[in-house]
Amino acid sequence: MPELLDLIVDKYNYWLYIVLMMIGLYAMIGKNNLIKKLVGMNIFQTAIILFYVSIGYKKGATIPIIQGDHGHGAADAVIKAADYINPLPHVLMLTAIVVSVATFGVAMALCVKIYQRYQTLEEDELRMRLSEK
Amino acid sequence: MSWPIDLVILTFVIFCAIAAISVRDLLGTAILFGAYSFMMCLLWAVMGAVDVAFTEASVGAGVSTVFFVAAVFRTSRRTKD
Amino acid sequence: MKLVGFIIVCLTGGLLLYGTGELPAWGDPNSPASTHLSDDYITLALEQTEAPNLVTAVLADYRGFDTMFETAVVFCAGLACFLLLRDFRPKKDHYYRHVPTGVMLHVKNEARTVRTGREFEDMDREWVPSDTIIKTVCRILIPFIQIYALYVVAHGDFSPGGGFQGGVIFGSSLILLAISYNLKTLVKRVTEKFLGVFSSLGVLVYVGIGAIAMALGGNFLDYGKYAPIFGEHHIRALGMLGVEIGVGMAVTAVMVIIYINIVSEGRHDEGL
Amino acid sequence: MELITSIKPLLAVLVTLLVMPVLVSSSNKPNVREGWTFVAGTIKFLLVLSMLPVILDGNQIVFTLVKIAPGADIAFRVDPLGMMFALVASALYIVTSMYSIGYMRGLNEHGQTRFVTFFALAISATIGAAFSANLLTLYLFYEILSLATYPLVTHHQDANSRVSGRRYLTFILGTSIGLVLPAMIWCYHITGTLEFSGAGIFSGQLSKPHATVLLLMFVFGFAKAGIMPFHSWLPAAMVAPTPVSALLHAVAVVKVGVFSIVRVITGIFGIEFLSSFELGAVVAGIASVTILVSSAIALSQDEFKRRLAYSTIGQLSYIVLGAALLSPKGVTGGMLHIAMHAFGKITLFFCAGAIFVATGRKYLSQMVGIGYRMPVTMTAFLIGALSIIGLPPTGGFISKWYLVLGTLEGDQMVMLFVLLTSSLLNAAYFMPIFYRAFFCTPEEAMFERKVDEAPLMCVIPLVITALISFVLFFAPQPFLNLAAMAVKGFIGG
Amino acid sequence: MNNYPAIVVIAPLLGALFAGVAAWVEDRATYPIALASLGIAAAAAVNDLITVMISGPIQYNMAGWAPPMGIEYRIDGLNALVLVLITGIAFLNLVASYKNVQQETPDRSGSFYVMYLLFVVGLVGVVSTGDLFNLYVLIEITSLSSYTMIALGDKDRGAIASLNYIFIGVIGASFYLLGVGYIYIKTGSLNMADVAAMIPAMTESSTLLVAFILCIIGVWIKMALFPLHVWLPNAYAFAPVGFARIVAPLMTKVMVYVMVRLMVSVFGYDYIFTTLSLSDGVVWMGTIAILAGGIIALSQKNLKKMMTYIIVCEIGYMVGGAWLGNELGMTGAILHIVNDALMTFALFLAVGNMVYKLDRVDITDLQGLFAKMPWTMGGFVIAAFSIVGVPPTCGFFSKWYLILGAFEAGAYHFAAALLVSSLICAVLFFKVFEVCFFEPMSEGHGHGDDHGHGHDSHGEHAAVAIEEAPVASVITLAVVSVSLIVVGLYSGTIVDRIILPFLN
Repeated sequence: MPELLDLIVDKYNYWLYIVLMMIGLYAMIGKNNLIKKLVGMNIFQTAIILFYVSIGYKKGATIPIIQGDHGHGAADAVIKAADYINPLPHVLMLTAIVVSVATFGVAMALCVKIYQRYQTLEEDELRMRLSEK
Repeated sequence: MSWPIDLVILTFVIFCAIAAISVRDLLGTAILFGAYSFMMCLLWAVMGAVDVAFTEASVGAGVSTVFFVAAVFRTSRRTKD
Repeated sequence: MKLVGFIIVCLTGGLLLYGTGELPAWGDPNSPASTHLSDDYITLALEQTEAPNLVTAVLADYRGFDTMFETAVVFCAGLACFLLLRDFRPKKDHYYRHVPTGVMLHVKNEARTVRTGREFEDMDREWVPSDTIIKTVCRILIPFIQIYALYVVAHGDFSPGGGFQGGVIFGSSLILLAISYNLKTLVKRVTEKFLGVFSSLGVLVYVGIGAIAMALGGNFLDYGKYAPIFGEHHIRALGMLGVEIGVGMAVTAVMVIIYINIVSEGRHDEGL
Repeated sequence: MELITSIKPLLAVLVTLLVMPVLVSSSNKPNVREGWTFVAGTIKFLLVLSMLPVILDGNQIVFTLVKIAPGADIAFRVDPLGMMFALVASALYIVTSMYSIGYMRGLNEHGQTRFVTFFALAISATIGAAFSANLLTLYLFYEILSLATYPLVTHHQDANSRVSGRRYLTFILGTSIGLVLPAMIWCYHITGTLEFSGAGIFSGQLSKPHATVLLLMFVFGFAKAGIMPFHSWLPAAMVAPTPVSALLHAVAVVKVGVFSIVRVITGIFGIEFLSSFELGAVVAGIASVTILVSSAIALSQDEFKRRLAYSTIGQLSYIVLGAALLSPKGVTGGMLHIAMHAFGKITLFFCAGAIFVATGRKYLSQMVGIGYRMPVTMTAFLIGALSIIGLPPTGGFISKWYLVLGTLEGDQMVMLFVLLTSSLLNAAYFMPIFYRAFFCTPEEAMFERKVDEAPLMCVIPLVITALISFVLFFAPQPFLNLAAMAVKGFIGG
Repeated sequence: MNNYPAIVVIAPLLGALFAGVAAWVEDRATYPIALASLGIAAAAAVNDLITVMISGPIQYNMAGWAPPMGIEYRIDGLNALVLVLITGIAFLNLVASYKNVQQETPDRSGSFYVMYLLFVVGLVGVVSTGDLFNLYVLIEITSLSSYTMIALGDKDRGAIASLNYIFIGVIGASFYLLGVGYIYIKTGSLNMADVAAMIPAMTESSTLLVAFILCIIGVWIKMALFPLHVWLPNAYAFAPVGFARIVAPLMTKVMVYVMVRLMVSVFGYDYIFTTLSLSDGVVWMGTIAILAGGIIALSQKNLKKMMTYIIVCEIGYMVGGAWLGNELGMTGAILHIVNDALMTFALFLAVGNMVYKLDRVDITDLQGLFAKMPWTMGGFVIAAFSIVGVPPTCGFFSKWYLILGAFEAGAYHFAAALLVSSLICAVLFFKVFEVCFFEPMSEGHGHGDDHGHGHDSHGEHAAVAIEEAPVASVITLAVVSVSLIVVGLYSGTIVDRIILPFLN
């Protein structure tokens, strides 16, 4: 039992990211409104970002900006790797956020375009309209 | 960082996520989604990912919400689910 | 559909839970992710790139190639919104308001354009009385926001921030202008052509810096090869600043393009 | 035996292929177009002919175009069997080209350019198949031939030809993709080569049940050979204009089918291998059923070309039967029959076409007394028919003689019985035509007039082919030598 | 310093940006810029291929940082081949589609070319890169540009098809990203070679298994493996012609490339086939995809839709072949990437030409097309034969290797599916040919006895005016059709000189 508890406590961030991702995925598949689906998509993507950021976290370390009065290039003090959080996942996630906002923008534009044409964003109504023709 | 803060924010995040996809007013969704993003950004800041948090604050909570509101303004606010 | 969705979600969740069981504990300093590459970056980056913000160092130098494409994605999104929504058909109706009397003019089919100025003002189909407080506050605020955005761009090497964040903030300031006044005000000040060219130019700055490095005899994006021109001192940080500026330009322009196109359905006349 | 590398086989294949663009571009000038066809056909024939001495000297010509995989290149190899087939096909191409001018212009057909172009393509593929050095190359040309003949079969573009074209493709493509291709890949999988060789490519890797299945896949898969039950495309394909039926469905296409089967029996399995498993009897059995059934069906056909088609189905199986006898004389007879049947049957088709051009008649019951009006045509018909039945003084006799010898050599009395019965049947379905043409009083006024033959361009070719059939009785040596050499390669070598 | 690997990617990107400026300043300049940049890229790609063939794989470090710290481009036989393919097809298509673009997006053709170039940049980048995350970013560029382009197509359905594509595409890409995350958490690296070196030590890990499954499923979604194909038919059928012609041949094939790359260069044969022994299941999936794609294609009434289902069917070939777990199957799959790209390109070129003249391409609209557009139909026929697998077109030879591989692996069901799909494709195309060839049905002859001498009605056949598509399109189609045969004849060389050295 304590092992299970350990397992849960050790990795609760990972569990929660899975929950978030499931919420997002469900919204993408199960929701009827296109904009709701988009929100689901965003939640899905942020969940992944949360996962990556969680990977990068290191107990007992600080943000990945080298401290000290370095001014310009005066890194006299030895930099210890254990002191700083892993910067790589952050970099990756910056890119991922940008990608997700770009996708979001395009998807929004598409929603507007679809609404212009069909006056609705409900998927079932759209399907009905399409089969009418 | 202390884990209680982390946990509280996480709870908020999940709450906002569920609320955002279940509210029947899309403008409400937009705002809840902004709140979700902001909570997320806090969470990341707590975890030491300051750059990511900064970006999420400006993008997720900021510009995305504006796009969202703009899109809702041009389409419809009501939804069936 | 909901049931199918639910099953898929459960399957995915189950798969991920299964994979998570064996992950190193959260925040474990000895996990492979925190030791293999990360240590190299942390210990070497400052020395090699002279940028104390490790994220920026990795972002704009070690993995600068990724970031270039990230910028290209943003550019692509802007172009996408333009391509999808832009509606070049001439605007049918124009609305003006005679300021002294409050009489509204509805000009159809562009028979004549009315000079706007002190007497007449542009308006949307429905007139929303302008809110002096909002206008004033925004007018004061916007320059500060923009200065801050520039700071974020320029100071990306040392503190959180960088081209992307700065660009978004700068773009937001312009969007704020459109929201607090109206869309026409923004479109008049920042023309579509300017935005289009500016977004391309932003990415071009980035790619150009890389390509010129190639011409100078290095690999693509190898900022070190600029040393003969700008001097050895902080040459990599300087290169990073250059590309950050490019990113900032592109992102600013694209954010505004996306906003304008979505909010006016591509007609560029009236918005929020 | 020496292997001589020479580009001639490739040139022989390419020459009609290269002329295709010229044909298309001269579509408005029929005479120029026809001229080019002749030039190409003649060059092709001369190229084939120029290789004949080399082959008769006991050598072979090889040429590798490209390498695909080890043991399965696209390569040419001219051996006696291929030489014989190529000689027949390229010679008859010239004759048929002449005939088709008379026929197509006589009927004022549409799409003549398309017709000659695809004809050229088809003959290229035929020569390619004849010169193939391995199964892959053979398959390649086999498929090209199937597809190139489709527009020819459906030339009329009406509902009837659409149905026939569909059946044609279903059978030909269906069997080649569904049976030959997997069989071929199976072979390659087992042996790692597809090269034809006298001793076969299997050396003990194949058990008898597997060998039987594989052999049947090939025999039925090459549906162009018209082995029952995959024969019904051939009568259907008779909707095509007669030159197509004459060259392709009496010579090129169907012969490629039997040629492929002979190749597989002799070059892939090897005669010895098949004898050791006694698999010849299986094929021979199938072939004899086809011979008898098709001859019987032919009796009841009233449409001239359909009767010829069923006759063709039966005659093709002679060749397969000959090869399946697995005895030197039998194989020789089978090979000779490729040539002999070609000249005889093409004459008959030419006659059918000539009658159609001259009178518009397709049904035998409408041709009572036609001999008075078209004596030359009907005389040629007689020679052709005799050749098919296998009576002297025609070439058909020679090949049938060898087939009979083959059955005796192998002590296969059942097959002998089949051959003799079917010869009787052949006579039964051809002789009444001749009889009614000359010895019955015409029922219709149009036959009572004086002699009125089809256009000269139709008549000359059929006279030529009939003469060749006749001459071959007296001078079968070239083909006989080739066949003997081929058999030596398969059995003696 | 050999900069060609970078130039392949940078040239179209720079072209896109200059064209992006030009689209606002001088619209007419965009087309030449696009053409020139793709020409340079193609030349660089050819140069890469030659270098690789002569002196082995090229390694190129972006920004001069050695991997795994920096991003590495590693060009080997497979990349180089696919790069030549992509740049070549993109260039040819641009030549062919000028008129189509003018017809379909007259007021924003400049931006169309920019987007087109970005799409190519993405594809080329995906193929060149040796970094797992870089791959993701580039997949997103391709995806984003294809979302946009597809929405520009059909006025009624384009946008909806595109939005559906976005949802499914994002799920696919995100799965891949998650998979990379799991790899990263286990290995701490993103460089393919670096990861590949570490994987043999951790084959028992459940995390690695999940990473593998996520990556592969993500890629499968992107490549539209049945039953994950639902987005593809609509998306490709409603895309504008100028874009459908490039997205249909290349997008799915590049994703197949990614799959092969992940299998060969990251996870490795041993892990996939020995530790996990997944071969059987996936080959069955490939079999089902082939059959399902073929059968659904048979039931389609619209030519474009039909072609899209053929793509679904062809994906089954490659997935099945790659997962047979032997060298022959993998050779066949890689060869089929090349061949299928070429033949799909030829098909869509032909269909695009038809759309240019006919606007709608339901099968019933194609009557008498052999007479009206002989050259287009000629190309179409060769492409169709290639899909059916008639020698000497290239489709036959990849099928040859695939079936041999299936025999070797004992996957007879897969071999049977390949043959059946050939037959289905034959039926499918001859259904189309019949309409084009026979209708409108000529009357008055061939119906029996009354076949007299009066053949005047034949005169009308000659009178059908030839209405061909633009010359550039027709010439491109001719070039591609000939290349189908040439590539077919030289497939032995391709296998010997490029694919086998890569696999060993």
